[in-house]
Amino acid sequence: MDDLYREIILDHYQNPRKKGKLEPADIDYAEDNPVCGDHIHLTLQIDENDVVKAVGWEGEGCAISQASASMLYETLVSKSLDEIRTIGKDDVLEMLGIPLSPVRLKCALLSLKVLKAGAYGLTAWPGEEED
Amino acid sequence: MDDLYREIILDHYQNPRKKGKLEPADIDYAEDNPVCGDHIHLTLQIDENDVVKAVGWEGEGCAISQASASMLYETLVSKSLDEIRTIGKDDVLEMLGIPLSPVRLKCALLSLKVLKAGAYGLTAWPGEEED
Amino acid sequence: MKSDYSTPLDVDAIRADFPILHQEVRPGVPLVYLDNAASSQKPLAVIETISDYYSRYNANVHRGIHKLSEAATDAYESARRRIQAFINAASFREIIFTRNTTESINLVAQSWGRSNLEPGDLIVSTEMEHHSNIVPWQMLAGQTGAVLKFVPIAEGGILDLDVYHQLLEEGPKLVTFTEMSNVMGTIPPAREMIEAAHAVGAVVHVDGAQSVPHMPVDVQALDADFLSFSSHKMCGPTGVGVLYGKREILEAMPPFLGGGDMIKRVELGQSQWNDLPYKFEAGTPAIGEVIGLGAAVDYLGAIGMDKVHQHEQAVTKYALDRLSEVGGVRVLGPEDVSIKGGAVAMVLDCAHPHDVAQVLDHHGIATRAGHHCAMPLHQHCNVVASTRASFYLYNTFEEVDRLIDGLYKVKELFAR
Amino acid sequence: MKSDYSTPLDVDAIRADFPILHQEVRPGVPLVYLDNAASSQKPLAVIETISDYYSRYNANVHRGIHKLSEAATDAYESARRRIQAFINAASFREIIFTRNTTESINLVAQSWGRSNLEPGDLIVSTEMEHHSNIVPWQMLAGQTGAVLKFVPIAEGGILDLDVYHQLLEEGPKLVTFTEMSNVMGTIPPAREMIEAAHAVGAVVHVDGAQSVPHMPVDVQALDADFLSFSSHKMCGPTGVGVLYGKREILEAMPPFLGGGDMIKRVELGQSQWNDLPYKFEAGTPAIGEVIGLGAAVDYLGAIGMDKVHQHEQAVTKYALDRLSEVGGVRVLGPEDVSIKGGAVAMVLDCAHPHDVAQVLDHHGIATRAGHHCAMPLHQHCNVVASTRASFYLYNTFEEVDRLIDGLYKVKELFAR
Ligand SMILES: Cc1ncc(COP(=O)(O)O)c(C=O)c1O
Ligand SMILES: Cc1ncc(COP(=O)(O)O)c(C=O)c1O
Repeated sequence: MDDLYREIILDHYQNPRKKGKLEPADIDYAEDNPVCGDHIHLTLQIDENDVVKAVGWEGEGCAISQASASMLYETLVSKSLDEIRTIGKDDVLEMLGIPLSPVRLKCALLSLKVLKAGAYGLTAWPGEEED
Repeated sequence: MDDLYREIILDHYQNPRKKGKLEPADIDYAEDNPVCGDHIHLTLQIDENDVVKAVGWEGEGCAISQASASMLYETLVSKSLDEIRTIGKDDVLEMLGIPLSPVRLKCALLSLKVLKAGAYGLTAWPGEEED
Repeated sequence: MKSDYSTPLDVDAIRADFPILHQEVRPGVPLVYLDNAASSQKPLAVIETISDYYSRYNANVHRGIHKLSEAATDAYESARRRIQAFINAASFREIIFTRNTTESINLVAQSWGRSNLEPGDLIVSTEMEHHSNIVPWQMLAGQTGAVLKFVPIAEGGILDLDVYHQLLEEGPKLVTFTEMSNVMGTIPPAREMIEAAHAVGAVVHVDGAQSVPHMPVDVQALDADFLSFSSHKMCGPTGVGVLYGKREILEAMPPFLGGGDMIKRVELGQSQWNDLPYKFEAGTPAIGEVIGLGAAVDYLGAIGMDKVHQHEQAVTKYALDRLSEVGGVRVLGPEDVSIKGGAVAMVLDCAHPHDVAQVLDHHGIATRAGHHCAMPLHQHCNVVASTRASFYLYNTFEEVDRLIDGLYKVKELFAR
Repeated sequence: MKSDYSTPLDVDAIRADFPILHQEVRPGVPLVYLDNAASSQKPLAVIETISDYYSRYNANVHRGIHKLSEAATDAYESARRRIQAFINAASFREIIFTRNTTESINLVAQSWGRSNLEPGDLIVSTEMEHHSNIVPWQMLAGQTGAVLKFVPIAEGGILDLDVYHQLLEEGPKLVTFTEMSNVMGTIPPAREMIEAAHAVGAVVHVDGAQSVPHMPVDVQALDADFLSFSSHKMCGPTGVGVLYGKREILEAMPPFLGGGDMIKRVELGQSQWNDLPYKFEAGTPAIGEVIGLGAAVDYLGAIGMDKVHQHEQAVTKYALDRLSEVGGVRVLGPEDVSIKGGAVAMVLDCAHPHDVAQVLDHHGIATRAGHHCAMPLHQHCNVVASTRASFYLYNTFEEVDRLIDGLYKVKELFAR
C-alpha cells in the first residue's frame, strides 16, 4: 500500500498549489483526459522575455492528475518557455515517484499535455510525440 | 464414389430433356444460385384449365442443378398448377437420390425454386418457406 | 449476514466453469472480478468451442463444397438459430451478426435512418444512454437534418416518463433507449414504452447490451423493432455482436456495407442484394466468434436467464445494503432491485473514482472508474466520474464483502 | 518429380504447427486443404494465444484501472505495433482494426469517399477485383454521383495497363486495385501503378487481402494511401481485419461509426472525436482476435514472408506444370509465377466446377468452386465459375500430386 500513493501526492492533492484562473492570460488552455474525465485548465502570464510571470490552474480529477498538476505547475514561475520545452514525460514521472499503469499514466501526464498544448500547440501525449 | 453421382443424374446432365425456350410463354422466369452461378430459365405454356401444355428450359451449371431441372421439368407436362404446387423439396431430393450437403442442396433445389417463383411468386428456398 | 439473500444458483459450480476467476492478481490476493458490465468472463465451454473450431473445422462459410466448409457453415448457422431462440426471434433471418452493439446501432442509424428520415424528423433517445446509443444518432441527425431529443433522468435515476410521453406527442420517427443502464442498472418499463411509441407510429430500437446478458429478453413479447447486443458481455468472445430486426423492416432497408456474401450478383454497373440476413453480412463473418457466442447462449440458457437475474438481484441487494453501512458513499440510480440490474456506480466523498478503483485493484478487486461511456448521465448526476462494481452469475456475497473491505481501505487512505 | 522445385521452408515442421491438417475427412482419406485463398488455417500458437487471453486476462481495454484490463490493453496495443511493423507502417496510429477487408474498404468508401467526392468525380477500379472491392464503390458512386470505371483484364490474365494509363488521364480522385487476384493469382505492378496514380493526384487504395498473407508488403515502399487486409487469411482468427491509412489522410477523415471509445467527449448536442486510430474504432473491439492476429504475424514474421512467397511460387509452378499434363484443363490467368500468387483457378472441359470440387472433396481435397466473389472476372473469362486450388506455406508437392490424381478421377467419371 505504501508505494500506491506517496505522502507528497496526497498532500498536493489535498492542498493544491497555484490554484486559480489568471485574467488576462497569455496562455489559456484546457483539456480533458477522455478516458476518465479528468480536467485541467491552465492559465499563464508570460513576460516580454518569454518567461513565466504567473501561473494559475483549475481542475478536477483524481489524486494523480491533480497532484501532478500542482507539483508541475508550481515549478513554472520564472522559467522561460525554452526551459519549459525541455520538461518531459520522465520528469513528471520522477516527480510523482510511483509506478503507474498506462491508464494512470494519462492521469499523470495530463498536466504536462495541457502545458505543451497551450504553450506550443503540441497535441500528442508526452512520450508519444514520435509515433 | 458410387453414390456420389448416380447413373441417372449423369444421364440427365449429359442428355437434358425439354431444353429450349418457349415463345410466347405464360410463365417465364429465371434465377441464379448466387453461391455458385448456376442459372435456370424456365418457360411454361399453360392452358385455360391451368394445366401445363408445354415446358422449355435453359440453363447452365453443375450436374446436380441441371440434372435436377431436367428430371423435374420433364414431369410437368399435363400437370395442373394445383398439382405442381404440392411438389416439395423432398420430392426433388428423392428424385435425385443422393446425399447432398447444404451448398449442393441449393444446386439441387434451384429448379424447384425457379418453378415456384415463376408459377406462384414464392421467393423463399423450398424447405425454408417457414423461416 | 447473507442468510437474508437467497440465490437460485449453485455459484461454486458455476465458478468452476470459469478458468480466469481462479487466479491471484498478486501473491496472496485473489481476483474479485466486478467489471462485468464492461465485459464478462468466459466459461471453459466457450473457450474450448473456439479452440475446437480452429483446430478441427475452420474454413470459410457459405460457398464451400468441402467437408470443413460444410462443418463451419453448419456450426455458424446453427449458432444463429440458437441465438434466435435465446431472444425468441420469429425467424433466423432476423439475426444479423455485427462486431458489437455499437456497430448494430450504427447499422440501424445508417441503413434505416438515412433512408427514412427527413429534415426536421424527430429521434428520441435518453440521457441515460451509453455513448454508443447517442453518437450514431447525433451523426445521423447531422447527415439528415433530423432532430435528436433526449428523455431526461428523473429523481431516483429513472427515466422521466412524463417527458417521454410529451416527446411522443411530437410524433418521433424513431425511439431508442437502453433496457438496462450500464451505470445505474436502471431497468425502464420497456414494454410500455415500446407500446406507447408504436401508438404514435415510431420505430423502436432497444439497446440490449446490458439486458440480454443479465435477464430474460423476448423480442416478440417486447415487440421491439430492433434490438442490439454484444457477445463479449454475455460469456461469449469479443468481435461479434447481434442486431435483431423485424423481418419486414429489415427487408425494406438498403444494405449497410457492400462486398462479398451480401450480394446475389455483381456486374460492373450494379449489384443485386442477397436475402436476409446475408444482405447485412458483408465479407467473411466472425465465424469462430459466432460459434463461440452460440456456446455462450447454450451455457446461459442451460442455467436459465431468470435465475441469472434473480442471483444478480440478490447480490446487488446485498451490496446496496452493505454500502449503506460504509458512510460517505453515494450510489447512483435506483435502490430498488426490482428495477435495477447488477451495475452499482458509486461516488465516495473522500476520494476520486479513479483513486477508489486503484486502491481496490491493489486489493485484487477489479471495478471500473470513469464515465463508463455515459458522460451525459454523469453530467446529470453532477459528477465527472464514478466507480462501478457490476455483477454477474459467478459473483458471490463474499466478493461483495471484499469490495466493502476495500472501500474501508480507501477511506483510511484518503479521509485523513 | 519435385527435385526441380525447391522450397526454402521446412514444410514438415510447419505442418506440425497446424493441428487441423492432421485429420482424415473420411476413414483412410487424409485432408488436403487447398482453400487458402478463402481462409487459411491457424497454427497452434495462434489458437493458444486466444485461449490464453480468455483464460487468463480477458477484460475490456483502454478504460480499466485494474490488472486484467491493463494486461488486455497492453496485449491489444502490442499486437497493433507488431502488425504495424509487419507491413512497415510509419506509426501505430495508421493501423485501424476492422472486421475484415470488406469493412476496411467500406470505411474508406464511406468516410473518405463521401467527404471527398462530388458528382462526376472518377473512381477507377479493375475487372479483376473481389466483390468487396467493387460493391462499396458502386454504393459510393450511387450516393455521391461519382463515376466508377474499370481497368479491363488483358490477354494472359493481367491488367490492361494501357487502359489504366488512359483512365488516369481522366484525373480520377481514387484508384483501387488488388495487389493479388484471389482467382488468377495475378500480381499487378502495384508500385508503378501507385506512382502513376499519385502523379495525377489520385488517392490509392490497395486491396491486400491476398498479398499481405502471401508475400512481403511494405506500405512505405509501396507508397499506398490505404491498404486493407483480413486476419483470417493470414493464420489469424476470424472477426478482425486491418485498414492501414496514411496518417495525414486519416486525420482529415470524418469518423465512420459512432459510439464508445471513438470519442473524447459526448454532450447531448455534439461530440468530439478521439485521436487516431481510436477515432475509427467504435465500441468494444475484437480484443481476443486482434491479440490472435498479433500471434499470427509473429508466426509469419519468424518464418519470413519472402520465404513463404518463394515456397508458394515453387508449389504453384509444380501445380501448373502438372496440370498441363492432365489435358482438358484451362487455367485462368498468368502462368508465370513471378507475377502470380498461389491461387490456381481452373475450368475442366468435361465437368462443371462444382462437380469437380465435389469429386475432389470425395477424395479429401478441399478446393473452392464458384465465382469466388469475382463475377466480373469470370464474365471476362467467359465462364460462370471455376474450381480454385490455392496454396499456403503448409502445402506440399505431394498434395499437388493428390490434386492431380483427383482431377483424373473427375475425368474418369464425367468424360464417358
Ligand atoms: C482480393 C480479396 N479482396 C477482398 C476479400 C474479402 O475479404 P473478407 O471476406 O475477409 O472481407 C477477399 C477474400 O475473399 C479477397 O480475396
Ligand atoms: C448499455 C450499453 N450500450 C452499448 C454498449 C456498447 O457495447 P460495445 O462496446 O460492445 O459495442 C455498452 C457497453 O459498454 C453498454 O453497456
